[in-house]
Amino acid sequence: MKLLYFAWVRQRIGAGTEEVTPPTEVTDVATLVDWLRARGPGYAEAFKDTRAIRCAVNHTYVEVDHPVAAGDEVAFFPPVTGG
Amino acid sequence: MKLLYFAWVRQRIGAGTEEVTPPTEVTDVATLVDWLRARGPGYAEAFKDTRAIRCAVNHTYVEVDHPVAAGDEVAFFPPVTGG
Amino acid sequence: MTVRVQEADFDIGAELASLTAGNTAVGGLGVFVGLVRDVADGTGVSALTLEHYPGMTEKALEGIEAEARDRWPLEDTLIIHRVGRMLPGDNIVLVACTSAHRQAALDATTFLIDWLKTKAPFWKREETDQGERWVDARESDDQAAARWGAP
Amino acid sequence: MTVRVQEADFDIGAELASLTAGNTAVGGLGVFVGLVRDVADGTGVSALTLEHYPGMTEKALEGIEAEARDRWPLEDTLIIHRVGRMLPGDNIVLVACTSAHRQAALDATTFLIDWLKTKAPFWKREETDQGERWVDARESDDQAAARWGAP
Repeated sequence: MKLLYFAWVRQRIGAGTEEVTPPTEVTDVATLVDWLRARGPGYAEAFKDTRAIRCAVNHTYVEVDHPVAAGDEVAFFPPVTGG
Repeated sequence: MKLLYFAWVRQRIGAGTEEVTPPTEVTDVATLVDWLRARGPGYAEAFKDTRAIRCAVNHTYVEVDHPVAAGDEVAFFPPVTGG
Repeated sequence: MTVRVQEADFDIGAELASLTAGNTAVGGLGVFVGLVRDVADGTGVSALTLEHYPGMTEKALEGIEAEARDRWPLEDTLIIHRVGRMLPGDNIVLVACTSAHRQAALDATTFLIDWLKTKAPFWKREETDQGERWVDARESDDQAAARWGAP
Repeated sequence: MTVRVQEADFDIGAELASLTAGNTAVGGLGVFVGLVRDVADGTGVSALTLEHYPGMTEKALEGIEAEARDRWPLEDTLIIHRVGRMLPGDNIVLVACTSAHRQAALDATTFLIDWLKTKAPFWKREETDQGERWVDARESDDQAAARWGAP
Protein backbone atom coordinates (compact mmCIF):
# COMPACT_ATOMS: atom_id res chain seq x y z
CA MET A 1 0.00 0.00 0.00
CA LYS A 2 1.32 3.40 -1.00
CA LEU A 3 0.73 6.27 1.41
CA LEU A 4 1.01 9.96 0.47
CA TYR A 5 0.98 12.97 2.78
CA PHE A 6 0.56 16.62 1.79
CA ALA A 7 0.96 20.09 3.35
CA TRP A 8 1.20 20.06 7.16
CA VAL A 9 0.36 16.36 7.34
CA ARG A 10 3.54 15.73 5.33
CA GLN A 11 5.56 18.10 7.49
CA ARG A 12 4.43 16.52 10.78
CA ILE A 13 5.09 12.98 9.56
CA GLY A 14 8.38 14.04 7.96
CA ALA A 15 7.84 12.23 4.64
CA GLY A 16 5.76 12.77 1.54
CA THR A 17 5.32 9.14 0.61
CA GLU A 18 5.98 5.66 1.94
CA GLU A 19 5.22 2.05 1.14
CA VAL A 20 3.62 0.13 4.03
CA THR A 21 2.24 -3.34 4.65
CA PRO A 22 -0.30 -2.93 7.45
CA PRO A 23 -1.47 -5.90 9.56
CA THR A 24 -4.68 -7.71 8.62
CA GLU A 25 -6.80 -5.78 11.18
CA VAL A 26 -6.35 -2.70 8.98
CA THR A 27 -9.36 -2.94 6.64
CA ASP A 28 -10.54 0.64 6.19
CA VAL A 29 -9.34 4.24 6.50
CA ALA A 30 -10.25 4.45 10.20
CA THR A 31 -8.24 1.35 11.20
CA LEU A 32 -5.37 2.50 8.95
CA VAL A 33 -5.25 5.83 10.80
CA ASP A 34 -5.28 4.03 14.19
CA TRP A 35 -2.36 1.89 13.06
CA LEU A 36 -0.44 4.90 11.68
CA ARG A 37 -0.94 6.90 14.91
CA ALA A 38 0.98 4.25 16.84
CA ARG A 39 3.99 4.48 14.52
CA GLY A 40 5.54 7.52 16.22
CA PRO A 41 4.99 11.00 17.67
CA GLY A 42 4.97 12.67 14.21
CA TYR A 43 2.11 10.41 13.10
CA ALA A 44 0.28 10.90 16.40
CA GLU A 45 0.60 14.67 15.96
CA ALA A 46 -0.52 14.56 12.31
CA PHE A 47 -3.62 12.46 13.06
CA LYS A 48 -4.48 14.14 16.40
CA ASP A 49 -7.66 15.71 15.01
CA THR A 50 -8.99 13.63 12.12
CA ARG A 51 -11.76 16.18 11.45
CA ALA A 52 -8.96 18.42 10.11
CA ILE A 53 -7.79 15.74 7.65
CA ARG A 54 -9.13 14.59 4.31
CA CYS A 55 -8.45 11.18 2.74
CA ALA A 56 -8.37 10.05 -0.88
CA VAL A 57 -8.08 6.43 -1.99
CA ASN A 58 -6.84 5.98 -5.55
CA HIS A 59 -7.41 9.71 -6.26
CA THR A 60 -11.01 9.79 -5.00
CA TYR A 61 -12.19 11.46 -1.78
CA VAL A 62 -13.47 8.90 0.73
CA GLU A 63 -14.91 8.76 4.25
CA VAL A 64 -13.24 6.90 7.13
CA ASP A 65 -15.31 3.75 6.60
CA HIS A 66 -13.95 3.29 3.07
CA PRO A 67 -12.02 -0.01 2.66
CA VAL A 68 -8.28 -0.03 1.97
CA ALA A 69 -6.26 -2.95 0.59
CA ALA A 70 -2.79 -3.81 -0.67
CA GLY A 71 -2.10 -1.98 -3.93
CA ASP A 72 -4.18 1.06 -2.98
CA GLU A 73 -2.79 4.60 -3.08
CA VAL A 74 -4.01 6.31 0.08
CA ALA A 75 -3.45 10.04 0.62
CA PHE A 76 -3.94 12.17 3.74
CA PHE A 77 -4.03 15.96 3.60
CA PRO A 78 -5.67 19.08 5.10
CA PRO A 79 -8.71 20.72 3.49
CA VAL A 80 -7.60 22.16 0.16
CA THR A 81 -6.68 25.83 -0.28
CA GLY A 82 -5.89 26.33 -3.96
CA GLY A 83 -7.39 28.76 -6.42
CA MET B 1 -34.70 72.35 -28.28
CA LYS B 2 -32.42 69.69 -29.74
CA LEU B 3 -34.00 66.36 -30.64
CA LEU B 4 -32.06 63.15 -31.25
CA TYR B 5 -33.33 59.87 -32.66
CA PHE B 6 -31.55 56.50 -32.61
CA ALA B 7 -31.87 53.05 -34.20
CA TRP B 8 -35.28 52.41 -35.84
CA VAL B 9 -36.71 55.63 -34.44
CA ARG B 10 -34.06 57.49 -36.45
CA GLN B 11 -34.75 55.39 -39.55
CA ARG B 12 -38.51 55.92 -39.43
CA ILE B 13 -38.18 59.68 -38.92
CA GLY B 14 -35.41 59.89 -41.49
CA ALA B 15 -33.08 62.07 -39.44
CA GLY B 16 -30.74 61.60 -36.50
CA THR B 17 -31.04 65.07 -35.06
CA GLU B 18 -33.00 68.28 -35.51
CA GLU B 19 -33.51 71.64 -33.84
CA VAL B 20 -37.16 72.43 -33.08
CA THR B 21 -39.13 75.20 -31.40
CA PRO B 22 -42.35 73.57 -30.21
CA PRO B 23 -45.45 75.65 -29.36
CA THR B 24 -46.12 76.65 -25.77
CA GLU B 25 -48.55 73.78 -25.16
CA VAL B 26 -45.57 71.39 -25.34
CA THR B 27 -44.49 71.27 -21.69
CA ASP B 28 -43.45 67.67 -21.12
CA VAL B 29 -42.37 64.55 -23.01
CA ALA B 30 -45.95 63.39 -23.60
CA THR B 31 -47.08 66.67 -25.22
CA LEU B 32 -43.82 66.82 -27.21
CA VAL B 33 -44.55 63.34 -28.62
CA ASP B 34 -48.12 64.36 -29.52
CA TRP B 35 -46.77 67.40 -31.35
CA LEU B 36 -44.08 65.35 -33.15
CA ARG B 37 -46.63 62.71 -34.27
CA ALA B 38 -48.49 65.37 -36.24
CA ARG B 39 -45.38 66.45 -38.15
CA GLY B 40 -45.58 63.68 -40.76
CA PRO B 41 -46.11 59.99 -41.46
CA GLY B 42 -42.52 59.05 -40.47
CA TYR B 43 -43.05 60.61 -37.03
CA ALA B 44 -46.48 59.01 -36.70
CA GLU B 45 -44.94 55.62 -37.53
CA ALA B 46 -42.01 56.13 -35.13
CA PHE B 47 -44.26 57.11 -32.22
CA LYS B 48 -47.08 54.67 -32.98
CA ASP B 49 -46.39 52.58 -29.88
CA THR B 50 -44.77 54.71 -27.19
CA ARG B 51 -44.31 51.68 -24.92
CA ALA B 52 -41.58 50.60 -27.37
CA ILE B 53 -39.74 53.92 -27.02
CA ARG B 54 -37.44 55.29 -24.33
CA CYS B 55 -36.74 58.96 -23.73
CA ALA B 56 -33.74 60.75 -22.24
CA VAL B 57 -33.66 64.46 -21.41
CA ASN B 58 -30.16 65.90 -21.12
CA HIS B 59 -28.65 62.37 -21.05
CA THR B 60 -30.90 61.08 -18.27
CA TYR B 61 -33.74 58.55 -18.71
CA VAL B 62 -37.11 60.13 -17.99
CA GLU B 63 -40.80 59.19 -17.96
CA VAL B 64 -43.41 60.85 -20.20
CA ASP B 65 -44.44 63.34 -17.51
CA HIS B 66 -40.94 64.84 -17.37
CA PRO B 67 -40.88 68.57 -18.33
CA VAL B 68 -39.10 69.73 -21.47
CA ALA B 69 -37.99 73.27 -22.26
CA ALA B 70 -36.02 75.32 -24.78
CA GLY B 71 -32.32 74.40 -24.53
CA ASP B 72 -33.00 70.77 -23.56
CA GLU B 73 -31.49 67.85 -25.47
CA VAL B 74 -34.28 65.29 -25.84
CA ALA B 75 -33.55 61.83 -27.27
CA PHE B 76 -35.97 59.09 -28.38
CA PHE B 77 -34.83 55.52 -28.97
CA PRO B 78 -35.83 51.84 -28.63
CA PRO B 79 -34.89 49.77 -25.56
CA VAL B 80 -31.10 49.37 -25.61
CA THR B 81 -29.41 46.22 -26.98
CA GLY B 82 -25.67 46.66 -26.40
CA GLY B 83 -23.24 44.42 -24.58
CA MET C 1 -12.23 53.26 -13.16
CA THR C 2 -11.97 53.45 -16.94
CA VAL C 3 -14.77 53.69 -19.51
CA ARG C 4 -14.05 53.74 -23.21
CA VAL C 5 -16.25 53.72 -26.32
CA GLN C 6 -14.27 53.10 -29.50
CA GLU C 7 -14.41 51.74 -33.05
CA ALA C 8 -11.08 49.93 -32.77
CA ASP C 9 -10.72 46.41 -31.40
CA PHE C 10 -9.08 46.00 -27.99
CA ASP C 11 -6.21 43.78 -26.84
CA ILE C 12 -7.67 41.77 -23.97
CA GLY C 13 -4.29 40.65 -22.59
CA ALA C 14 -2.83 44.17 -22.62
CA GLU C 15 -5.97 45.71 -21.08
CA LEU C 16 -6.09 43.18 -18.23
CA ALA C 17 -2.34 43.45 -17.62
CA SER C 18 -2.59 47.22 -17.16
CA LEU C 19 -5.61 46.78 -14.87
CA THR C 20 -3.67 44.63 -12.39
CA ALA C 21 -0.14 46.01 -12.92
CA GLY C 22 1.53 47.24 -9.76
CA ASN C 23 -1.44 46.59 -7.48
CA THR C 24 -0.56 43.67 -5.19
CA ALA C 25 -3.77 44.18 -3.21
CA VAL C 26 -5.60 42.43 -6.07
CA GLY C 27 -6.52 38.83 -5.29
CA GLY C 28 -9.11 38.30 -8.01
CA LEU C 29 -9.85 39.53 -11.50
CA GLY C 30 -13.28 38.94 -13.05
CA VAL C 31 -13.74 39.42 -16.79
CA PHE C 32 -16.51 39.23 -19.34
CA VAL C 33 -16.01 39.56 -23.09
CA GLY C 34 -18.98 39.74 -25.46
CA LEU C 35 -18.37 38.58 -29.04
CA VAL C 36 -20.32 38.66 -32.30
CA ARG C 37 -22.06 35.31 -32.94
CA ASP C 38 -22.70 34.01 -36.43
CA VAL C 39 -26.29 33.12 -35.58
CA ALA C 40 -29.11 34.82 -33.67
CA ASP C 41 -32.65 33.52 -33.13
CA GLY C 42 -31.95 30.79 -35.67
CA THR C 43 -30.86 33.14 -38.45
CA GLY C 44 -27.33 33.39 -39.86
CA VAL C 45 -25.68 36.71 -39.01
CA SER C 46 -22.94 38.01 -41.32
CA ALA C 47 -22.24 41.33 -39.58
CA LEU C 48 -23.35 43.55 -36.70
CA THR C 49 -23.39 47.33 -36.49
CA LEU C 50 -23.38 49.01 -33.10
CA GLU C 51 -24.88 52.50 -32.84
CA HIS C 52 -24.73 54.57 -29.66
CA TYR C 53 -25.63 57.94 -28.16
CA PRO C 54 -22.35 59.85 -27.77
CA GLY C 55 -22.30 61.81 -24.54
CA MET C 56 -25.04 59.82 -22.85
CA THR C 57 -23.22 56.51 -23.37
CA GLU C 58 -20.17 57.58 -21.40
CA LYS C 59 -22.36 59.09 -18.67
CA ALA C 60 -24.43 55.90 -18.41
CA LEU C 61 -21.34 53.66 -18.26
CA GLU C 62 -19.72 55.86 -15.62
CA GLY C 63 -22.93 55.72 -13.59
CA ILE C 64 -23.04 51.92 -13.80
CA GLU C 65 -19.38 51.71 -12.81
CA ALA C 66 -19.96 54.04 -9.83
CA GLU C 67 -22.87 51.86 -8.73
CA ALA C 68 -20.63 48.75 -8.81
CA ARG C 69 -17.97 50.51 -6.74
CA ASP C 70 -20.65 51.46 -4.19
CA ARG C 71 -21.82 47.85 -3.92
CA TRP C 72 -18.50 45.95 -3.85
CA PRO C 73 -15.00 46.64 -2.49
CA LEU C 74 -13.29 46.96 -5.88
CA GLU C 75 -9.70 47.87 -6.62
CA ASP C 76 -10.39 48.88 -10.21
CA THR C 77 -12.89 48.50 -13.06
CA LEU C 78 -12.72 48.65 -16.83
CA ILE C 79 -15.46 48.90 -19.47
CA ILE C 80 -14.60 49.06 -23.17
CA HIS C 81 -17.47 48.97 -25.67
CA ARG C 82 -16.95 49.02 -29.41
CA VAL C 83 -19.21 50.78 -31.93
CA GLY C 84 -19.42 50.50 -35.72
CA ARG C 85 -19.49 47.42 -37.93
CA MET C 86 -18.19 44.06 -36.67
CA LEU C 87 -17.99 40.52 -38.02
CA PRO C 88 -18.69 37.16 -36.32
CA GLY C 89 -15.90 36.35 -33.88
CA ASP C 90 -15.09 40.03 -33.26
CA ASN C 91 -14.98 41.43 -29.74
CA ILE C 92 -17.87 43.77 -28.83
CA VAL C 93 -17.41 44.55 -25.16
CA LEU C 94 -14.90 43.98 -22.36
CA VAL C 95 -15.86 44.32 -18.70
CA ALA C 96 -13.36 43.65 -15.91
CA CYS C 97 -13.19 44.16 -12.14
CA THR C 98 -10.35 43.64 -9.69
CA SER C 99 -10.80 43.15 -5.96
CA ALA C 100 -9.01 41.64 -2.99
CA HIS C 101 -11.72 38.96 -3.06
CA ARG C 102 -12.89 36.71 -5.86
CA GLN C 103 -16.61 36.89 -5.05
CA ALA C 104 -16.63 40.68 -5.30
CA ALA C 105 -14.67 40.63 -8.57
CA LEU C 106 -17.00 38.07 -10.19
CA ASP C 107 -20.27 39.49 -8.84
CA ALA C 108 -19.34 43.03 -9.89
CA THR C 109 -18.36 41.81 -13.36
CA THR C 110 -21.74 40.10 -13.79
CA PHE C 111 -23.51 43.18 -12.44
CA LEU C 112 -21.69 45.53 -14.84
CA ILE C 113 -22.58 43.55 -17.96
CA ASP C 114 -26.18 42.94 -16.79
CA TRP C 115 -26.75 46.65 -16.17
CA LEU C 116 -24.86 47.73 -19.28
CA LYS C 117 -27.16 45.54 -21.39
CA THR C 118 -30.30 47.25 -20.12
CA LYS C 119 -29.15 50.82 -19.36
CA ALA C 120 -26.32 51.90 -21.69
CA PRO C 121 -27.59 53.49 -24.96
CA PHE C 122 -26.25 51.07 -27.57
CA TRP C 123 -28.29 49.50 -30.37
CA LYS C 124 -27.40 46.53 -32.55
CA ARG C 125 -28.39 46.08 -36.18
CA GLU C 126 -27.77 42.66 -37.70
CA GLU C 127 -27.07 41.79 -41.32
CA THR C 128 -28.71 38.39 -41.82
CA ASP C 129 -29.62 35.93 -44.57
CA GLN C 130 -33.01 37.67 -44.63
CA GLY C 131 -31.74 41.23 -44.75
CA GLU C 132 -31.04 43.76 -42.02
CA ARG C 133 -32.87 43.97 -38.72
CA TRP C 134 -32.64 45.83 -35.42
CA VAL C 135 -32.03 43.50 -32.52
CA ASP C 136 -34.97 43.43 -30.09
CA ALA C 137 -34.39 43.98 -26.39
CA ARG C 138 -34.72 40.72 -24.47
CA GLU C 139 -36.91 40.17 -21.45
CA SER C 140 -34.21 37.83 -20.11
CA ASP C 141 -31.83 40.80 -20.02
CA ASP C 142 -34.35 42.83 -18.01
CA GLN C 143 -34.69 39.92 -15.60
CA ALA C 144 -30.91 39.57 -15.28
CA ALA C 145 -30.58 43.29 -14.48
CA ALA C 146 -33.51 43.17 -12.04
CA ARG C 147 -31.75 40.49 -9.94
CA TRP C 148 -29.46 43.25 -8.67
CA GLY C 149 -32.33 45.41 -7.33
CA ALA C 150 -33.06 49.08 -7.89
CA PRO C 151 -30.34 51.62 -8.82
CA MET D 1 -11.92 21.34 -22.37
CA THR D 2 -8.36 21.94 -21.22
CA VAL D 3 -6.84 21.43 -17.77
CA ARG D 4 -3.22 22.28 -17.04
CA VAL D 5 -1.10 22.30 -13.88
CA GLN D 6 2.24 24.02 -14.39
CA GLU D 7 5.05 25.94 -12.68
CA ALA D 8 5.35 28.50 -15.48
CA ASP D 9 3.26 31.65 -15.64
CA PHE D 10 0.57 31.84 -18.31
CA ASP D 11 -0.18 34.51 -20.93
CA ILE D 12 -3.80 35.47 -20.29
CA GLY D 13 -4.30 37.18 -23.66
CA ALA D 14 -2.86 34.27 -25.64
CA GLU D 15 -4.82 31.66 -23.66
CA LEU D 16 -8.13 33.48 -24.13
CA ALA D 17 -7.44 34.12 -27.82
CA SER D 18 -6.90 30.42 -28.48
CA LEU D 19 -10.05 29.58 -26.49
CA THR D 20 -12.27 31.66 -28.76
CA ALA D 21 -10.31 31.42 -32.04
CA GLY D 22 -12.33 30.11 -34.96
CA ASN D 23 -15.51 29.50 -32.98
CA THR D 24 -18.11 32.04 -34.09
CA ALA D 25 -20.79 30.31 -32.00
CA VAL D 26 -19.25 32.01 -28.95
CA GLY D 27 -21.23 35.01 -27.72
CA GLY D 28 -19.73 35.31 -24.24
CA LEU D 29 -16.43 34.61 -22.51
CA GLY D 30 -16.27 34.52 -18.72
CA VAL D 31 -12.89 34.65 -17.00
CA PHE D 32 -11.50 34.55 -13.49
CA VAL D 33 -7.84 35.08 -12.62
CA GLY D 34 -6.56 34.56 -9.06
CA LEU D 35 -3.45 36.50 -8.08
CA VAL D 36 -1.06 36.49 -5.11
CA ARG D 37 -1.96 39.26 -2.66
CA ASP D 38 0.65 40.98 -0.52
CA VAL D 39 -1.48 40.68 2.61
CA ALA D 40 -3.64 37.94 4.14
CA ASP D 41 -5.58 38.11 7.39
CA GLY D 42 -3.82 41.36 8.23
CA THR D 43 -0.29 39.95 7.82
CA GLY D 44 2.17 40.94 5.09
CA VAL D 45 2.81 38.11 2.63
CA SER D 46 6.13 38.08 0.75
CA ALA D 47 5.67 34.80 -1.15
CA LEU D 48 3.32 31.88 -1.64
CA THR D 49 4.16 28.25 -2.40
CA LEU D 50 1.52 26.04 -4.00
CA GLU D 51 1.79 22.28 -3.42
CA HIS D 52 -0.49 19.78 -5.13
CA TYR D 53 -1.21 16.06 -5.50
CA PRO D 54 -0.02 15.09 -9.00
CA GLY D 55 -2.39 12.64 -10.63
CA MET D 56 -5.34 13.44 -8.38
CA THR D 57 -5.21 17.17 -9.22
CA GLU D 58 -5.75 16.63 -12.93
CA LYS D 59 -8.50 14.09 -12.22
CA ALA D 60 -10.26 16.48 -9.83
CA LEU D 61 -10.05 19.41 -12.26
CA GLU D 62 -11.33 17.29 -15.14
CA GLY D 63 -14.22 16.15 -12.94
CA ILE D 64 -15.10 19.74 -12.04
CA GLU D 65 -14.91 20.76 -15.71
CA ALA D 66 -17.16 17.85 -16.73
CA GLU D 67 -19.68 18.88 -14.08
CA ALA D 68 -19.74 22.44 -15.48
CA ARG D 69 -20.30 21.12 -19.00
CA ASP D 70 -23.21 19.02 -17.68
CA ARG D 71 -24.81 22.04 -16.05
CA TRP D 72 -24.35 24.73 -18.72
CA PRO D 73 -24.30 24.80 -22.53
CA LEU D 74 -20.60 25.61 -22.89
CA GLU D 75 -18.55 25.88 -26.05
CA ASP D 76 -15.23 25.41 -24.29
CA THR D 77 -13.53 25.61 -20.89
CA LEU D 78 -10.01 26.23 -19.66
CA ILE D 79 -8.42 25.76 -16.25
CA ILE D 80 -4.73 26.55 -15.68
CA HIS D 81 -3.37 26.31 -12.11
CA ARG D 82 0.20 27.11 -11.20
CA VAL D 83 2.26 25.29 -8.55
CA GLY D 84 5.56 26.22 -6.91
CA ARG D 85 6.71 29.53 -5.42
CA MET D 86 5.06 32.80 -6.44
CA LEU D 87 5.37 36.46 -5.45
CA PRO D 88 2.70 39.11 -4.80
CA GLY D 89 1.12 40.18 -8.10
CA ASP D 90 1.82 36.81 -9.75
CA ASN D 91 -0.97 34.87 -11.44
CA ILE D 92 -2.05 31.69 -9.61
CA VAL D 93 -5.04 30.39 -11.53
CA LEU D 94 -6.95 31.08 -14.74
CA VAL D 95 -10.48 29.82 -15.29
CA ALA D 96 -12.41 30.60 -18.47
CA CYS D 97 -15.64 29.46 -20.13
CA THR D 98 -17.12 30.26 -23.51
CA SER D 99 -20.78 29.90 -24.40
CA ALA D 100 -23.35 31.22 -26.84
CA HIS D 101 -24.87 33.02 -23.84
CA ARG D 102 -23.30 35.36 -21.31
CA GLN D 103 -25.16 34.04 -18.28
CA ALA D 104 -23.90 30.49 -18.88
CA ALA D 105 -20.33 31.70 -19.43
CA LEU D 106 -20.29 33.78 -16.22
CA ASP D 107 -22.15 31.28 -14.04
CA ALA D 108 -19.94 28.40 -15.16
CA THR D 109 -16.80 30.47 -14.53
CA THR D 110 -17.94 31.24 -10.98
CA PHE D 111 -18.89 27.60 -10.45
CA LEU D 112 -15.50 26.34 -11.66
CA ILE D 113 -13.47 28.54 -9.32
CA ASP D 114 -15.83 27.90 -6.37
CA TRP D 115 -15.56 24.13 -6.79
CA LEU D 116 -11.85 24.22 -7.56
CA LYS D 117 -11.26 26.04 -4.26
CA THR D 118 -12.93 23.34 -2.21
CA LYS D 119 -12.29 20.16 -4.22
CA ALA D 120 -8.98 20.34 -6.11
CA PRO D 121 -5.97 19.13 -4.07
CA PHE D 122 -3.84 22.26 -3.85
CA TRP D 123 -2.36 23.71 -0.66
CA LYS D 124 -0.91 27.16 -0.07
CA ARG D 125 1.97 28.01 2.26
CA GLU D 126 2.59 31.69 2.91
CA GLU D 127 5.88 33.38 3.78
CA THR D 128 4.87 36.22 6.11
CA ASP D 129 6.42 38.81 8.44
CA GLN D 130 5.88 36.25 11.19
CA GLY D 131 7.38 33.25 9.41
CA GLU D 132 5.79 30.54 7.28
CA ARG D 133 2.27 29.24 7.68
CA TRP D 134 -0.12 26.93 5.87
CA VAL D 135 -3.22 28.74 4.69
CA ASP D 136 -6.36 27.54 6.47
CA ALA D 137 -9.39 26.49 4.46
CA ARG D 138 -12.14 29.10 4.68
CA GLU D 139 -15.73 28.46 5.66
CA SER D 140 -16.73 31.15 3.15
CA ASP D 141 -15.25 28.98 0.37
CA ASP D 142 -17.32 26.00 1.54
CA GLN D 143 -20.41 28.19 1.50
CA ALA D 144 -19.61 29.49 -1.98
CA ALA D 145 -19.21 25.94 -3.29
CA ALA D 146 -22.38 24.79 -1.52
CA ARG D 147 -24.47 27.38 -3.39
CA TRP D 148 -24.16 25.17 -6.45
CA GLY D 149 -25.67 22.11 -4.77
CA ALA D 150 -24.40 18.54 -4.59
CA PRO D 151 -22.00 17.06 -7.18
